[in-house]
Amino acid sequence: MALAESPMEAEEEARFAPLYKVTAKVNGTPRTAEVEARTLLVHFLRENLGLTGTHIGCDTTNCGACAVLLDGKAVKSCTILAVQADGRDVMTVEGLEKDGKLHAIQEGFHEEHGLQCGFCTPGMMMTSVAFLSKHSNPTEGDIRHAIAGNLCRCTGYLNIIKSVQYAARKMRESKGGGSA
Amino acid sequence: MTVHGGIGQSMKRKEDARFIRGKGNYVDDVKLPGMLYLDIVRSPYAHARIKSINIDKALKVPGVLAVIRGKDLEAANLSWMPTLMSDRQMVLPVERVMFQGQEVAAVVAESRYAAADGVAAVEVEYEPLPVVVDPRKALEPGAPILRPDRKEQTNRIWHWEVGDKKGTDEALKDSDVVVAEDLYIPRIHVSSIETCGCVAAFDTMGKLTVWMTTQAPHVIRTVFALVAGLPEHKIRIISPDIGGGFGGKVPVYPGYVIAVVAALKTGHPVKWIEDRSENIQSDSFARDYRITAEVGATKDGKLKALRVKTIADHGYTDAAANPSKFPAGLFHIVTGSYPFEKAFVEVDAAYTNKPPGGIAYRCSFRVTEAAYTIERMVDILAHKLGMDPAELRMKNFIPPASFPYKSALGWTYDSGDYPAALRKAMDLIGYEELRKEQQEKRKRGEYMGIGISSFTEIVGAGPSQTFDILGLKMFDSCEIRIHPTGKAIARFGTKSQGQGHETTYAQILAEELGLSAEDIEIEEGDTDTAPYGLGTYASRSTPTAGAAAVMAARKIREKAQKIAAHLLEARPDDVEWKDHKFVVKGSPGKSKTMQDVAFAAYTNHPQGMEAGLEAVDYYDPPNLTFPFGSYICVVDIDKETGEVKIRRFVAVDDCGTIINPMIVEGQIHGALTMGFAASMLEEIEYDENGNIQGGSFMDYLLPTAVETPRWETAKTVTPSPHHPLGAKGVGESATVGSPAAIVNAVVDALSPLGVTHIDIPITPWKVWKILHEKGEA
Amino acid sequence: MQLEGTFGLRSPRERVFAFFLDPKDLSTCIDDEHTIEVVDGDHFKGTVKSGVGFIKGTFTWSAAVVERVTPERARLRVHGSGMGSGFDIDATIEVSEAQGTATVRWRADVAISGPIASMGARLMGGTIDKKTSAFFENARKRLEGAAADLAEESVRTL
Amino acid sequence: MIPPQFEYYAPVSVDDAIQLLDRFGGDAKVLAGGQSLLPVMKLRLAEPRALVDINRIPNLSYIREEGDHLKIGTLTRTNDLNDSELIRARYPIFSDAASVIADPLVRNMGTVGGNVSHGDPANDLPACMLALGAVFLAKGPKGTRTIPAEEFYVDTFTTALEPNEIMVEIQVPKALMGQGTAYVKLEKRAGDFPIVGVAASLLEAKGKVEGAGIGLTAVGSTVLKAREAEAGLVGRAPDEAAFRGAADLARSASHPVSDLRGPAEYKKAMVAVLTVRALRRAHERARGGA
Repeated sequence: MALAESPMEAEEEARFAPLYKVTAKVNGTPRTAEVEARTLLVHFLRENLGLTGTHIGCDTTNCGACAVLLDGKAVKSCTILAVQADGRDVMTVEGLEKDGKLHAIQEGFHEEHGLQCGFCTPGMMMTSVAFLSKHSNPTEGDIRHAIAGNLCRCTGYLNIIKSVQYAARKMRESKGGGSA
Repeated sequence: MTVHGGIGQSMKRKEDARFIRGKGNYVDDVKLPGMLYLDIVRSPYAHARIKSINIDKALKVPGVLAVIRGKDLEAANLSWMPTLMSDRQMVLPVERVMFQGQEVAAVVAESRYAAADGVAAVEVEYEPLPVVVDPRKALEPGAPILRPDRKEQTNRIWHWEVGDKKGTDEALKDSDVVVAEDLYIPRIHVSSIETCGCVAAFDTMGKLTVWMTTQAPHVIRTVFALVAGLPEHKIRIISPDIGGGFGGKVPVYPGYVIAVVAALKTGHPVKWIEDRSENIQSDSFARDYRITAEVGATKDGKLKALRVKTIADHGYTDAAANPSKFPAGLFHIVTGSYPFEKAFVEVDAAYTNKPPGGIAYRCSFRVTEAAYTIERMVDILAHKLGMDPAELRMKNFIPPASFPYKSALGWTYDSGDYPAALRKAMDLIGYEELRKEQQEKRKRGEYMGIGISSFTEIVGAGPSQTFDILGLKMFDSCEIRIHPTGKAIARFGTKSQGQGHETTYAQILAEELGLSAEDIEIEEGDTDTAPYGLGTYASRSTPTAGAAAVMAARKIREKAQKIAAHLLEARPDDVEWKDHKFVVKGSPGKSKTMQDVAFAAYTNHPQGMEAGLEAVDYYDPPNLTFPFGSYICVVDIDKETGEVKIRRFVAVDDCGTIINPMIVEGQIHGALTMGFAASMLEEIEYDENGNIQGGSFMDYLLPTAVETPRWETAKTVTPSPHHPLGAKGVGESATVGSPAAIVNAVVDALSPLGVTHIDIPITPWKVWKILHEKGEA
Repeated sequence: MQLEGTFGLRSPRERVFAFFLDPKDLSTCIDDEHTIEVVDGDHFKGTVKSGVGFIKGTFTWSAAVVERVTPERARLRVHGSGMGSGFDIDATIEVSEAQGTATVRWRADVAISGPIASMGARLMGGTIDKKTSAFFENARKRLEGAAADLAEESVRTL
Repeated sequence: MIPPQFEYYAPVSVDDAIQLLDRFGGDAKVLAGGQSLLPVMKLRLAEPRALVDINRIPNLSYIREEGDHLKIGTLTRTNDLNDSELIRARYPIFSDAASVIADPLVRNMGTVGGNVSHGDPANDLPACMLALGAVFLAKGPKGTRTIPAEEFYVDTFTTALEPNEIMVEIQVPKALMGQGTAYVKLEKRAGDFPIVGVAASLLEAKGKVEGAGIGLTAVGSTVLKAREAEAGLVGRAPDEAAFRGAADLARSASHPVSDLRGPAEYKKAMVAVLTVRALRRAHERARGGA
């Protein structure tokens, strides 16, 4: 969907075209699909692109199982239309591992037992990644507030917090000291 | 020699590898060629007669292929199905809807979106009928009969009692002190982050495969076979990765059955995935017990008798997930950690216009209700007697020396050391100092409370003499195959939903077989490959399937010993299993590993012996296991707003032998958080018209990381004498034990105002109201 | 939800009573966009577009006069559905007369079922109260406009 | 949950957007952050014929002081308020509020304009706007007009904004020396709708209150301005007695209903408690404290 030209500049009859071509850079690769205007970003990712790591846990933008990064910011992909992502950068859990090397957050969740059923985990990790990009040395309280939009029913959060702390440490080390 | 990943090691989880990469395979990730989508029309009314269902408009929605109604199922005798508790429930209604959110019709379409549009286009005409939401009113004479289809024209589903009624009455009469309290444990919902759903597909040979969010795939297959009249080899249930269960994925929901019918009717695979609001509004609830409890004691605080009367609200049908012989589950563990001489429990179950159920919420069959009741009552008694609640408990605990202990209500507790766990919790939290601080604060008009809960659980169902579900004995199973290279696969009748079975079972087998846990693949959830088992719920996996793993491994060792002897050119009797390998007695240098034996089992086994190295075990536990613990909670109350802040929470758990301490701690954290959730936040209420209040995550509030306390955990280890490893199971202990600790702390804080009880969830306004009425806020 | 109110006006009782059973008159009291169709003397039906702000939908409804004691008392039952939800109103109107003043006592038992009641609970309560009260306030004004007189009025929610 | 079908437009100028809204009469909705709108559509409680997505319109996201005002562009994300040094230093009431709106992910999408113009009495920013005496810049086919916050909130989900108007900017009187502001929210759980929220602004000079603003969240069919409480403070010393007096008046001004977030009686009492707390904090800030 070329947004600028679709509704306003297009011909009258095109305004009611049911399908929109959406092209987004997903995990670094441009991906295109034709979707309805109402198609949710999470369905675009899961059904059109087959990226099923992003989950759906509620309908009301509460649980965060669907969290992805949109232009680097953590958002809930069940409360965003796919057409809104046209021309933008989307990163999902599938984009965390690079060249066979786990992201520090993935390592952290494994090392600190930050997951049990694994269903909230992708969203939880994506939120954490965005958070850590801005806070290299967060306190426990900072982390608790940062993941307040991601619900986990299994872990009681404590090990998730430790996982994020692990990743923060690891990321600071790899940056050679880092900053607070 | 220790093996990698043996028992007691905090081995990192094997299953993490796929989950952290987003490569888990949950039901909604299953995609088949030609797959269609099913969505369900639900009733806005809690009780109504269906006058008509008009599907004309729905069938005109682009992409909609079919609409299924109750009358379509009636023809195939499928409009009703049995519940696990010998009641029956509608798949799709023909005449009446019985609760808000009930399935009314189903739309099959080419996409999720078209199916949703189809649902919106189905027109149903209803005639509202009188709604009964309060089970107490349902049991009153003259109440509308909700289930005229039953022979018994009453809303009383059953009455159940256990114990010595007369003796208890007398003992209460003879008690110096009797305390009584009404406790309501409200309706709550497990709300696993993954909702329920399935994909149903028939192959060209007529075999049905269903990928399903189920904690008990074999039981489901049997139920399907009985309901649909299909032979079991024509049904394959696959429980893929499950995004949390907590009991909510034990029942058979109508959506599963309708999806199968839709697949049959359309000839295409059909996917059905619930929305969150559907999940909360129509899937099984937990709790909803109205309890009146009385405890009698001597004036110096010796417990004598316990009498408990309960009304259980089951909604419109009894679809509880309980062992058949125990309609109120294991609620009669209600004597808890104390040697009552006399006890009596009675439960009346009622129909109401609410969703059916009565499942666990991360607890073994009504054990939370029991633990909460006794631990609240003991505290109420302590306050009445002016005794420290810790002292009262210490004075009364079942003495460690008296295990196995037979309780007044008939259970035989396997092992326990209750004083040790409480003492440890008191030391960790600094109990005596906290009491001093509380004294000081009280002088300043500040409200701080300390609450204890010393609970006893009952899990691991169960001995097949008394435990069955639909007649299926509650054993569980393990089947092991060791490959020639010494790697192995083991399959189980249970199904992990996050508990980490792929790791802990591998650890048990690593220990028993001397293989690296990394080399043992664990598989569950596929009825075509896994041995029959009853599934994972009620903390039964370790007590039953974990034991089956040990027994199957030992069967393998028996055969392996003969092969090892053959390899070592020794008599089998001269070979022993020592330090995870076979050693010739007295010649430690002469040994063979399990890998050596495995290779020989396929290449060089003794003449006359069958090839291969495999075993299967169906383990029927001799008794249940009785994990226990002592929790202490410290709260501070904001006098102006009534907000309760949990300052500290120490949990000392004893689940017997621990297989993986990291996983056990994780289970305790999670279960504590669900206990906290039920104590402080969660409740499903209904208005007078039967409208659910809190039917989505906007209103049904799961705790976030912000308010969840920073749990402090510790352990004591009292092995179970009858489990081959001494393990007891731990997944649910903390959900069972923690609510009483929290409520006891809040009531303790407010006790100077004469408060004896506050029902959960403890909202700020309940606390404020008390403070306000006493002129404190 | 039970709502009730009383108001008085200087108007013949018969006229006031007739007003509440005349679909054309009733129609003028409904603020929301609606249609009304007479099935027979005691049955009406139609549609109404209603809601709170942008949270709104079209409901189909039918009404039946289930009790009629001219000119004292009438009872209407209204059943409607829309937005996947339903509403049921059981309304009683009693008209009494003393010294040339007609007094209208109304009671309405309003039951909402379905998603708008379960999901919208946070916002619905006040709306039902407001809409019901507005209806009777409109009725009062209409009647008053005709009679150009007014006594007192009170509305309360039980 | 799947939203119903709608027509979708992503204009690149405010004028185009207005033209579209005009064309659809009341049947189109502006899509800004969508964090309140889309869930309601997914529940099929709202079925607008068209959505006019204004996210592609440039230059609608900014926070700056200009002339006598703090100006906030309508598309400014609520999290931008948290990240803004200017807001933290001079308008801490917005930091207070923005840090308790839903959760961080929602705040990355949700916009200030959306929060302010949605008309939900439980939204947090409107009370702040009332307390501060903000005005809203609305643009429609007939041009731009300003609407004072106190005239903006008509009823639940109903504002003074015409269906063919877009709120383009929020203008807040520039923070003054001696002014302190705060927002306090009581919630059942982090990120939930408030039980009660209170926004307060105090302008103090020579030990007296020269100006006061109090806005109340979630205690009426709209957000409420506690006018009598404000008036009662002016001319008095900013002390506990004055705050408690104002709190009583604020309580009287509130009309909460009983619901899942507490009985009306409790909410009314909390209006008073939170008013005192908000005033205390505003007072500390007026004196230069954090």
